[in-house]
Amino acid sequence: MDSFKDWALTAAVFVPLVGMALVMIIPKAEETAIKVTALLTSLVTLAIGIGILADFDYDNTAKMQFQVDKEWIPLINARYHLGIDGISLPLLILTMVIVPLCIIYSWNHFPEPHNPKAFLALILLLEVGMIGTFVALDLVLFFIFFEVVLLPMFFMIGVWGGPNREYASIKFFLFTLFGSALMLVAFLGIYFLSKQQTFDISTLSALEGSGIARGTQVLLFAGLFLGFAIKVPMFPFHTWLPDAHTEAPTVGSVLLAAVLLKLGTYGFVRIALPILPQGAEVWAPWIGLLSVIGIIYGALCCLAQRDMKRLIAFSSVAHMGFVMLGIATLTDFGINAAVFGMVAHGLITGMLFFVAGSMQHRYHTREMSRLGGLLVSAPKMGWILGFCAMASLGLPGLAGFWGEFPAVLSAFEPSALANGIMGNTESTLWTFRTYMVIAAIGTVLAAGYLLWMYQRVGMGEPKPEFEDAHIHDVHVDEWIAWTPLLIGIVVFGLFPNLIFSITDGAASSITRAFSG
Amino acid sequence: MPINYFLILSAFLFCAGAYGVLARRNSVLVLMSIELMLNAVNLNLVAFSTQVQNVSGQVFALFVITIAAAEVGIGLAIVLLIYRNLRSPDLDRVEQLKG
Amino acid sequence: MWEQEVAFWIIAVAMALAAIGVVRSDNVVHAALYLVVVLAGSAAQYILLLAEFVAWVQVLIYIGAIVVLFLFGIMLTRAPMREESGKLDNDQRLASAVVSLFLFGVLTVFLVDAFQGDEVKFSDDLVKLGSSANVGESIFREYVIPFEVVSMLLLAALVGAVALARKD
Amino acid sequence: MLDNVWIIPLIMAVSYLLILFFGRRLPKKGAEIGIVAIGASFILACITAVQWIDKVEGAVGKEGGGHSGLAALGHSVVAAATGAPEIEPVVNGFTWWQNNRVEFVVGSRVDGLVVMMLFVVTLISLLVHVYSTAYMHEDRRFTHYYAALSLFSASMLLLVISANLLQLLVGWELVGLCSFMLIGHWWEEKPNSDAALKAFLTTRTGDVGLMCGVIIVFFAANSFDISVINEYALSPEANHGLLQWASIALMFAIMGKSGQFFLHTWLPDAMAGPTPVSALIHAATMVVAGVYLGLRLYPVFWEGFSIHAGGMNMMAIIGGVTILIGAALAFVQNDIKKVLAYSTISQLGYMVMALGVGAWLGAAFHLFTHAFFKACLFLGAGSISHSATHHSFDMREMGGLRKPMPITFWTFLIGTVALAGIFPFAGFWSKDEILATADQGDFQVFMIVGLVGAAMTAAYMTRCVYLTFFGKYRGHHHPHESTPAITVPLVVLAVLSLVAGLIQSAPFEIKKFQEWFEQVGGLPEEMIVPKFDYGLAAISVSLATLAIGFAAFFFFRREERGALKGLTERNKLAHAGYRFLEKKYYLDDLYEGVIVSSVKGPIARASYWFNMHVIDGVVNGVGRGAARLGRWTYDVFDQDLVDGAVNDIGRETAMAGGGMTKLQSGRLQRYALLLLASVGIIGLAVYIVNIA
Repeated sequence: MDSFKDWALTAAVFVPLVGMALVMIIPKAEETAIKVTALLTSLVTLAIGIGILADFDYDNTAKMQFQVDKEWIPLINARYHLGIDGISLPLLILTMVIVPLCIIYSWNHFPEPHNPKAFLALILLLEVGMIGTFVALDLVLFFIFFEVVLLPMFFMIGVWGGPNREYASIKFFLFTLFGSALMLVAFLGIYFLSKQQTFDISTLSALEGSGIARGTQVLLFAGLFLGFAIKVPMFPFHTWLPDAHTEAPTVGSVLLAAVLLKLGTYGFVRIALPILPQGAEVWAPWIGLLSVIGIIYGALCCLAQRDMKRLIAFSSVAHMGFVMLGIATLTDFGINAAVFGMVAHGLITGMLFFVAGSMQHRYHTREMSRLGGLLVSAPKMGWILGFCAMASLGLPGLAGFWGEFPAVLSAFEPSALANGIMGNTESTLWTFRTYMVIAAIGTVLAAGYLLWMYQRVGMGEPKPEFEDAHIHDVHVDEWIAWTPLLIGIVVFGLFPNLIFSITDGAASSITRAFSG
Repeated sequence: MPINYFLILSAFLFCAGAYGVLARRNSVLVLMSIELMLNAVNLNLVAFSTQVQNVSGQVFALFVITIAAAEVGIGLAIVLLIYRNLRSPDLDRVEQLKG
Repeated sequence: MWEQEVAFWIIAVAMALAAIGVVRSDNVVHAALYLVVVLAGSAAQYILLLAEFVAWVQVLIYIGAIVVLFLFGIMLTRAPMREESGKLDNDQRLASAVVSLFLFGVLTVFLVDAFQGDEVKFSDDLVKLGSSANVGESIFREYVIPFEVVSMLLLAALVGAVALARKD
Repeated sequence: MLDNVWIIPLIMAVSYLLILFFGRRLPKKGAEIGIVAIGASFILACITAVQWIDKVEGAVGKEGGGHSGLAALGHSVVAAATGAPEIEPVVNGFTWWQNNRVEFVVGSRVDGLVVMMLFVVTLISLLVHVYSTAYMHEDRRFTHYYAALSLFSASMLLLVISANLLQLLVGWELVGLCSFMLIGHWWEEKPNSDAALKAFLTTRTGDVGLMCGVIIVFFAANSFDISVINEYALSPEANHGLLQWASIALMFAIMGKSGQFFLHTWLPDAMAGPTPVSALIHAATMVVAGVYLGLRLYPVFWEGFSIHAGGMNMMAIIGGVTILIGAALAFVQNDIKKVLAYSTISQLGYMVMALGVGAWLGAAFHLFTHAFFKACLFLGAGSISHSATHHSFDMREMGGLRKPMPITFWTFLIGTVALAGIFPFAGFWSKDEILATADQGDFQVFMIVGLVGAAMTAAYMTRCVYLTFFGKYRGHHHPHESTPAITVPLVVLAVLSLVAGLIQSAPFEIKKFQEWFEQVGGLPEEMIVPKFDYGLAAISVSLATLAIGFAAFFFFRREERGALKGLTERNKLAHAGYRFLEKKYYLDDLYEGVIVSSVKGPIARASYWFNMHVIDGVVNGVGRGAARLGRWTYDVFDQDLVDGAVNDIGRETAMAGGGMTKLQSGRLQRYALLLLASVGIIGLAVYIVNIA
């Protein structure tokens, strides 16, 4: 515990936990104290994050940094092993930024049934889980953090959600739990079958799956796949997502979209690909297939929506399809694109959910046919919505493009080993090129549904029922919560290298096994 | 003659029977579907018996036929009972297993 | 050999269609009659496979006894003879169809994979093999204990059926 | 300046931000920032052009008599590529981002084509900025309008100067965005936002092609850099198959952006935007981005479509079809902007066809001249609607505006004549360049298409001019001449339409356009530079004149006939006699039926019907179909099958809100279903594992 590097990650994980404990101690009546404590906690966490950002060695992004490696449960050889590299760093910082923004956003309007104490405690617990997942380097530890996330989200949807919240929360819970169960089985399989009986991700990655027969890898990968794909969510495991998003309170949707979905894709990149490379090779074309189906399918479902939040939720399915397509190519290029896509999607979709939530707060409906003329009644918010829609449809110069275009690009030339059971490099190539074209068509559909939404919500004259209603333009706390995200969208769009330079080294180390 | 002819035919009968078991509401029809499946098994047994030139398969086919008869007897008795109790032969309404 | 093949295919197609009839028919009695076709087809296949004795047993017991039993069952449960389309099926019809087709696919893949190239060779010895003498000898020598057990089972079933169906 | 050309788009980008954030507080609501910025850009563009021309002329001088000697040989000079010294484009860049193997550079490139485009874009943008101060006066969102104009100029200039395809793609998408914003400028009315949506989505459909094309080219040539790609395409080791795919994909992009046949339907709808925008974006600059792409990556198309082989290729065919379709459709429009829009489509077809027949220079030159006269026409139409018809563009409400609006009339007339390709106006020279190349390069079919198109153009423009400026005024307002902010740009453009063609006029021994602007570094060497063909020029001019005459005859006669017709009707009511007049009427009917029908009658109508119902129907239908497919997917597939399966299993669970134990439905058949399904899945998994 002498230098910052040694305690930074531990602190990042447990400061929110301490904050949560404090929030629990403060009496329920002291609302301001509770809010301030929660905000301070998240800001302290963010400060640690900035420290990490400053202290990170950008020349060695492939190396695990800030490592902590302590004995934890010797019986099963599980260790308390934390560390970050170029892939975890952007996601870690994203999490640390989003949480305080969510707290600020909810400052003045907590969803019914109010109770800020419980709400903020849950958000902080959620932060523990999210940060922990991104820094854990031990499968058991990873699993625990992965599951920690589940519970606060379940309560957040189930208690503060919309009218259909119980159904949505239980669906979310069961779905994810089902995936986690299979994931745990796969973890155990990896533990027992690998050369060294260990849960350590770094060690296992270095082994590159040697010692585990190809067929077994395929089965184990399937287990991991289910666990992560449900979280992503990939078609056809996505059905929990629209319900969860629609019913969740605004902040819940934002956290769900911005961070929780990334846990799945992060799992693929951090665990599934490096530890089970042969399994990944077999499954890659199928993952690619599901991704492009997801892209088109999500877009088509968007076109059918009447509910704004549900539309954005389905657009997540489509966008995460691009991310997964990048991962499925098993190239460093694709993985770079995927990580960028994750961050961009986190910023953009998070922002879209913020706006949708604010609109719901003002209009008390999310029915797009009843909305309209936002540009007239609240021009600033209308512009922000338009901006986010443009970012989301992948307009160059904004962040969304750099997640989308490189992913499509990478599909032109996937790793030669990503050949599934076809075993034929040529056919793999053409399979992925077909995916490329389909994904490119998906961008048109994306433009279609987003602009269509914008036309119905933003343009035109306000509907008669809201003509007299006083629609307040963007509040101060909304400005505070949104500005960082908006700036992020522009900055990352103009300077994609900010993220690419960090992820690049780490991505190539992950795809080392596939480059031969 | 490829033995697969018989085996695939039998597989088809089996799956048709399986469909019937899964999708039929009327219990008599479910029993019929079970007969279909048993019959598929018999076809397999006889086909293999001929292929390996061993009579055991045919003997077992006879046993299966016998047991099928017994099963139908009991089965129909149960159906009768269900009918008497519920005034309907529909299996949908039998859900006493629900925990 | 082509005669056998032709015969096989004719019978097989008839059986398959009748099997579909059993599980899709909207009329309970028709379903029972379709079942007769399937069973008779099986008997014919047994004859093709030179299992003469089994074939006749099939005709006698299955078609003669079991189907009659079914018809009694239908009568006794006073099931309506005809139902409007789909009434006889439950709500998981689509899922069932998917699962059955899937299962059929899987089975076919397995069978093709496992028995590709295995032939049934017909010879005069086979005719003797399936004769009643040979089968009877096998039952009462080698399989005499199972035979007895099955007899007991049949008896028990009989008693059980009576016990169940008694009206008190 | 050649090295620092990136400053030009940067000025406009800064201007955008300034207008957006501070425009509202300024006395002129932001217009002044925009005009100053675009003015500065224009000056810088001129400086760039001068420096570039200096450089070219200097190189020519150094080579000694190289060029002039050849020029002395007459008009049979082969391309500048062989004779004149090769002047390397000035390329600058810095790494934008990198990804293990590849670096993505952002940078600028200056060569002849870029200089030409810079000049055109900044000039027209400047004029439109000025024009808009009057035209958009008192508009609801005046400031936003100027901000969007600035953003558009910035992105268009970014597109023009980009040295690599990725940057071009960025600019390409951004101009699309601006087009969306400006078409939907009056988004309160649904038709406008519909048109904006349609434009964005249709061009974006084409962008799929651009995206795929850029990716294919990238993997073929291993670079995004335009010079590298062009060099690769012309080198012997080029992969013809890949280039072919790339060309087809990129052609799709061109079709989307430049309104080529079957993706053209967005362009007429785009007229919902303010008229200066139509002039700037949908006539002079953005829509030619597709043609610019063709010019930029010409070697790729050259190889991909095997243009050197002559005969037919996709590019020429699409261009040719577009010429005829656009021209035919222009006949039946009553909205003056729609006439001009279809005319734009037709002229863009010319440029694309020119590319397809190997007339690189012709395409570039036509792009150059077309920008002036089409902008002139659009702004003229805007002037009419602004000052005469109270924001209506219906030609049925115009007529007789010759007297009250002399400047508008004369400039419009000059634009029309230039468009019709009458000697010595700008359109004549560029059109002739294309036709001559098509003729001499084994593309005679397309030469004929071009001639027919020219005649049709002349005819429908005559109709347009007649309906607008001649006859009696049919509106209900008080037409008067527009303010100088509107007329000055018109005059400037009219002058340019008059003289711009002369910088490449073979009979006068002037070949400056070729000399200055064909220097783009690496065009195919086999490209033909046509000789000036007096015969062809004569044919095309006389055809155009004939068409004008015919149309004028028809329309002026109709006026007379209208009187007669009225008389006939009156007399029919009164006497039921006057057979002679009636007979004359039938003759007229016959005349109209036989001669005009070929262009104006059923054919034009049928093609219009085809356009509106079939092509546009397909385009709209695709949109609606996608929505319907979406609904179906969502309702039937997602909610019923996927979610239904999930819900079926979990329904009792979720609804009862209990624990996992309730998963037991108690129904045997449900258990059996799950059992069998699992058996199948496990069996399959085992099988796959065994063979894997």
